[in-house]
Amino acid sequence: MSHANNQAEKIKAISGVNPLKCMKCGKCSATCPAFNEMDIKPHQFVSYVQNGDIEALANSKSLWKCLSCFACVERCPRDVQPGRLIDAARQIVVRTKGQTGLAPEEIPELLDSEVPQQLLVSAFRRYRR
Amino acid sequence: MYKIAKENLPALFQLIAEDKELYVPVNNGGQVNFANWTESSQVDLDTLKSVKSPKDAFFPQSENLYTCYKDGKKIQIEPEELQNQNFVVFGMKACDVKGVEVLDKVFLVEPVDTFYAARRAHGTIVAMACHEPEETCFCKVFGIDCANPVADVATWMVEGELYWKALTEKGEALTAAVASLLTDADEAKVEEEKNAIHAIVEKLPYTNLSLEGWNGDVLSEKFDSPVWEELYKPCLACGTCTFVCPTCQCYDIKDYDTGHGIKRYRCWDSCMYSDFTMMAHGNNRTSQLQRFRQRFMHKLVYFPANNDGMYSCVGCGRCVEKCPSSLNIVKVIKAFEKQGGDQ
Amino acid sequence: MQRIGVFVCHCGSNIAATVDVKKVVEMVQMEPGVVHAEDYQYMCSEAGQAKIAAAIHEKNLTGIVVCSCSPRMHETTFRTAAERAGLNPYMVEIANLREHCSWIHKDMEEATKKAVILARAAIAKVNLNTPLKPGESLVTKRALVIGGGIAGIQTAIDIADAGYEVDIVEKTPSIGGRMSQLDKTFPTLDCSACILTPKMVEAASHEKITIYTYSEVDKVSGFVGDFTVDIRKKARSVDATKCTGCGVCQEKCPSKKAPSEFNRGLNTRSAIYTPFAQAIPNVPVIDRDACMKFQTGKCGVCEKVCQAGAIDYTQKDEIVTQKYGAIVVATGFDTIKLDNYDEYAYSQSKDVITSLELERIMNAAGPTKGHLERLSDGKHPHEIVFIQCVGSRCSDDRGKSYCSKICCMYTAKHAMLIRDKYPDVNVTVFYIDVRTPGKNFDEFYRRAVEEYGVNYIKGQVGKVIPQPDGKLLVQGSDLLDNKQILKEADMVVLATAIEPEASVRKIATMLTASIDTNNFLTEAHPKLRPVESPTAGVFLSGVCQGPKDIPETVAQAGAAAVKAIGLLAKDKLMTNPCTAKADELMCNGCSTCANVCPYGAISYEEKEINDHGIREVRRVAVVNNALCQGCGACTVACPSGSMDLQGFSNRQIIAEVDAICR
Amino acid sequence: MQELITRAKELLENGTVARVLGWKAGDLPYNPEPAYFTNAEELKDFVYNGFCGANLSKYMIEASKLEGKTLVCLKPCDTYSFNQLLKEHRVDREKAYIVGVGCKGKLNIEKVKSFGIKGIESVFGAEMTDNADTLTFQTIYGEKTCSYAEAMLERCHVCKGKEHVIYDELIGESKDTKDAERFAEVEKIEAMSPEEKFAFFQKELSKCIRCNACRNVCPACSCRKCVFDSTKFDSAQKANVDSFEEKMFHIIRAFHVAGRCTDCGECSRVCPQGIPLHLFNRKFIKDINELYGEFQAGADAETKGPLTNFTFDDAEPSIVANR
Amino acid sequence: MSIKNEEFRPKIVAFCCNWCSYAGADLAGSSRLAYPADVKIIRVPCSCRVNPMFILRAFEKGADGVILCGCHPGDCHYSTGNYYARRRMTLLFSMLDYIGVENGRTRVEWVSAAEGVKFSQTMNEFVEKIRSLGENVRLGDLRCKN
Repeated sequence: MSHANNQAEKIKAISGVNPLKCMKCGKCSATCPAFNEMDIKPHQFVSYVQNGDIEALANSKSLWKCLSCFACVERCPRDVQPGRLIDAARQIVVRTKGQTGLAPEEIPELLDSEVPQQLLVSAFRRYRR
Repeated sequence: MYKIAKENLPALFQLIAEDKELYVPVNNGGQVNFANWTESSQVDLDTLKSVKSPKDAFFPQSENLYTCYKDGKKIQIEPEELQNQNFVVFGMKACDVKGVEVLDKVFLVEPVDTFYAARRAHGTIVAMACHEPEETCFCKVFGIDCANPVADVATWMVEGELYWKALTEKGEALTAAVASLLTDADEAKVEEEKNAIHAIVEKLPYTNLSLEGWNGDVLSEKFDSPVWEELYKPCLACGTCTFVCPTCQCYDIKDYDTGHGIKRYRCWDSCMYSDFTMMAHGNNRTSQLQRFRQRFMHKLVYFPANNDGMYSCVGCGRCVEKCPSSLNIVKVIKAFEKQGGDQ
Repeated sequence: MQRIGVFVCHCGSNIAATVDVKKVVEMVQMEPGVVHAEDYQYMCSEAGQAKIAAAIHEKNLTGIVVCSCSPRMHETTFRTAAERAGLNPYMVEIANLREHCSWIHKDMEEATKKAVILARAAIAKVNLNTPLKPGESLVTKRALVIGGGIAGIQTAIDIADAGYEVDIVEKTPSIGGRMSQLDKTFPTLDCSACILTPKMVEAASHEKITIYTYSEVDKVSGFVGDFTVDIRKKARSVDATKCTGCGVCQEKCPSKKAPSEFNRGLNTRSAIYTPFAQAIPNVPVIDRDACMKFQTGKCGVCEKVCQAGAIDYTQKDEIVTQKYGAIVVATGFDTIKLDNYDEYAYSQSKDVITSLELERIMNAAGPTKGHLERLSDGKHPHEIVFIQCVGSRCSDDRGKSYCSKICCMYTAKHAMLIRDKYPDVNVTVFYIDVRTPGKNFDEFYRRAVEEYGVNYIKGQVGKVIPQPDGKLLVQGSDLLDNKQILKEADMVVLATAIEPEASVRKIATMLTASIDTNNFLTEAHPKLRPVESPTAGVFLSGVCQGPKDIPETVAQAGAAAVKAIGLLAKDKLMTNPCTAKADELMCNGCSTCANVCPYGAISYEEKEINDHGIREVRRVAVVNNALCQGCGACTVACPSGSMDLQGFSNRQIIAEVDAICR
Repeated sequence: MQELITRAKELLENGTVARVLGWKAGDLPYNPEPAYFTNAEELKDFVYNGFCGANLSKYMIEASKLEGKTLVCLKPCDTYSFNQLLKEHRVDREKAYIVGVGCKGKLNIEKVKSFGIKGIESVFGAEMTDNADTLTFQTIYGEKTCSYAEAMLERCHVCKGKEHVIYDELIGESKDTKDAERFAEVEKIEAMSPEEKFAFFQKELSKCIRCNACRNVCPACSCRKCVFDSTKFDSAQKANVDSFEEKMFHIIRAFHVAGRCTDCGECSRVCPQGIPLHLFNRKFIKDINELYGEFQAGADAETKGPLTNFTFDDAEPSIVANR
Repeated sequence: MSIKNEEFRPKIVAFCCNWCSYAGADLAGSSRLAYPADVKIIRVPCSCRVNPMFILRAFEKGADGVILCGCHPGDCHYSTGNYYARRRMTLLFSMLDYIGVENGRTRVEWVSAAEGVKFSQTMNEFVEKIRSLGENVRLGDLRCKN
């Protein structure tokens, strides 16, 4: 329990989001382009963090389905910004997994000039920190 | 006549301070003023004039007179102790010494000011000749010889050596007390120094200022002169001139509530201030013109009228240097001279 | 020197159990000025008060200190007691030995010591007290109501019925306000016009009410009971005394392209117009920006067709100056701009509308003559989606942080009316919460769901996407089903947040009435004085104070009227004597004090001053005692210390400080 | 200067002004005094040179009470003080004919003397037309020189610029003499430990003789009766009896002029004990600039001063401990 | 709880505005929320009534700490008083810091009429702070010391 609390605190600290501000309007889920791919929906993310159930979040598909388009961040009327919470949860997972990802110098040769910049940025958001 | 090398002065001060309080010109934050000597004091004998005159040594800017406090329902009064320790003021200039003489005329006549008298009795003045008088000096106008200070001890700084000559009994006593540090000297060098100083004094711009027409007889003529109307205008009504002056002697008496008693103290006052001599009915000088006139009439007319012609200005020139509006007693004297000439 | 009596209260054991009251009595007797000291069980009791009165008489007391409970509790009690005994009530000071001492300390010695110090501070203060007398000011028996909506109308009628003159200032050409734009009202569904119009007529025909429409408040000076107000009557270009209201001018006016404000810009009106048929007064105005005569100099049709010769192109703004005793602000609301809510496609599609626009569409006098149709193509809609909380309850800077309060109910009303009139239309409401506190409100909402089959979905809409075929694709979430919903709609109605009418800022500044961060006027107290502004003599009616529905608005309008009547009923006002006072001899006339005065109580006079024999004319500060509330901001702003506060003077406070630090 | 005198004569003759407020040559080469001139004859004593540091704006309080207009010579920095006085209704714009005089930095005779230059008989290089980088002094003790810039008043090193913010006409060229950071000294103190700060001010303030020159010269300290002279706060003092009193006096004085002080530097110029009094005022100016937005008192005569103004989200006082 | 003689007992002056903080102190009292007796409260109509001279005066006469309590910004009974007080105190405290007076001898706290707990807590904290700073020697008049 205390571990879970700890994790939740971390997420709050990383994201700078106070999940208690959520009024449960569901606009995040309403606006999410990846909604149907997600097992835990964006609005549920908020209550998971509120309730400290980080384990479930960490193991969810949603974590990796979020496109980091930040539509929810943009439209959230309460500044709760589920996108940031998801982002923070990812970081926690990535951090605990250790440094198995790409080294920065390996990236340039893997790049395709056709790939839009935005995709790259969101890929970074999702997978490395 | 004795002498002591300049580098031995700290030892001299040390010796004097063993059983006496010692006041010397000290540089504190870039300004030289007389202050209690301690080993860490930055003594400055080269600066001609301290900002404030050394009159504080005898007539401090503020001093407690007595304390009263409540003891149950009774009120107890505890007078402040009078000066009972000997002290030495070292490095006063001829004008400042003369300034003390002016204060004596005020405080030592009946009723004697016991606080002042006690300090005078316990104080020994070691005066120093002015090595390089400045353009603001005009002591000669008041018959003061800055090369020949008249005090308990007179000293001259010549070529790194301080020549020392006791002039009074008190001076002899002090000389005896520090004799171990003094060596005999001849007066030739000092005479040379005096001549050099006199030569400089002759070149000073104010040296030949004339006091003609200033004495007690001209009271109403001066008082009613239209010249004041023009003179006072730039005056800011601050008290700088009075507070740096070696002869200004006015004070106010005030009470301070410490929460567990009342301290009655006196502090310098300035006739330039609007609340000077404020009484229940108000003030008898309501305009700055009147206040401004008061200061100079006092120094040049009222005081000499009551003190056998002794002016209460000694020509130290501090007010000339420090007035924020560049007003001063010299300008006043000159303005009247000019007016007289014009008529 | 004062002759001070000190009265130490035991407050039963409340004080006496922790503070050695006998010791306090003994100690305070040593204090300067104290000629009498005693203790008693309950000083506030009749017997206790009698003791105080007796001591005042016997010892010729000029000041008293009561060491008891908080002055917030019994200061008035003891002041009154002193006054009855012939002592000026402001010669009483309280040392708070209960709340600030005995109740928070346990150690008797320590508490007693502190009690003595608190008593000393009060004694030190009372030594410097001076008798104070409340001032008096006359009350002008006339009220001004700013805003002619239902709030303003109701307040005006209530005040007028009590027998006082009332002026209504309304900036649009007609009274009626927002309510006149509504079609039906919840929860009874009666027709808005049917209940409002009689009120408008009543106000217009009331002998005590004067209505200034197309007018604005230009300047306010003065203070409670004695305001002077400049009202700017904007040039109507129509002589109201001649106009018969026949309407021919409006018919004949060739310029009909100006958007109709009354219909929220959904259609147009003529350049000479009355906003709506039942307008009061039924006198048109010429919109000079839209009028060809004013813009090009060529036209003059209205003048030609007017039988009454009422058209006057040369009319100018006119300033009416009037005195008032009370001012009621009833400036109402508007809907917020939706520029920040691109996701709802309001600016992209004509078929995304606000609820207020829907009101006009539903209204028989509206742009569609009451037919529910899409504004883009005039087609009958089959699927309508309502989105709640658009711009309300937002903590970001796009919208408003508060709940607009009325949306849940009017949306239920709209849904119900549509389902009732057009059973073929499906109505879906996306909501976050449905808030229905109010008499018969929840029942009303439940009827919408249960009887009219309105589909309520808990979840917010993320975006509205206009489709090439003219449909609107609504993407929302259904939180209960945990689904994202995509719904094709023909119309989308946004429950747009309401905000105070923009003009209220200027009015608040003129009145020196405070305003909160959302531009709602602040109450004097949020619970106990909800219809008064902190500025004396200014009252709040309707939505200018906070979101409200019609019944609440009318209730508050009545309450504001009662408060205003209460004020107007007085001939004179007693003013708090603890006001600021400038020492003329020392005043620099620098205006610093006036700059910080929240009440505009300080003005300047050129006055001949005799300063110890020097006579000269000086600019000096003068405090209006009726306006000054005694905060003391000016006293600290004043560098010379010329401005002081009676009852809390510099020397009094310093005496307290000294006594405490002793 | 000649242009100034010619113009003054003209304005006196054609009746535009009733008097001229400027500087009169002193009896030493460096002590001109503020003076009124009412005719061409008197104007022969008019002088305007590097030693005319006095800010004449405060004299306009009294001059505003006189019949007719007063021609007042104001340097660029003096005009700020005039504006501030105007804002506070202490001077009458209608009674002033402001000639904005050029300024190339004003000299501090104390500074000159601190270079060991004494017995001064005459000075070269201080006239406006001299344009000299070096001052040459003929003294009883021989010819001495010093750099003009080094002999300038502290305020000229942080010059506010050549612009006159209010005037009727301009005469003479100005030079921006700024060669130091305005807040450098304040920052230096801010960086000290509390003990060092305390020691610094204790040392400086211990010199104070309560002559009130700083207060009486200050254009912002224009109160008819100062709180330290009145009974309003039981705070009247005439001399520093205890080290607390000079602190009380200087803190409160600085506080009373906070947001009104134009940083004209007169307090430091006139202090007979050379106390850098501007450090108090400038600290407030710096704080005001940092906390409430840049503010220059006297830049105009309308803007609300920072202490008679506020915003809803001003810094809390606790910011002092957390900075 | 008896007082040890050698323990440093600071003198603390608390200025409280009549409408919020004084009432908050009353609430602390009626809720029996203890704070040290070193704190003595002076009632002022509004925090904006507190002149910097009062604060310096308190120090002059021997206070070791001075705290000013007023309504929360936005809640001022006189609508704007505490905004002025906030600026004045910020500048004054900054000046005290600048001349070397220990940080923490002065404080401003906004306490509403409902915040009895906050009042008590604030006073406890403040007294603790002043005790840790010790006697005020930098800003007092020596004549007032016993």
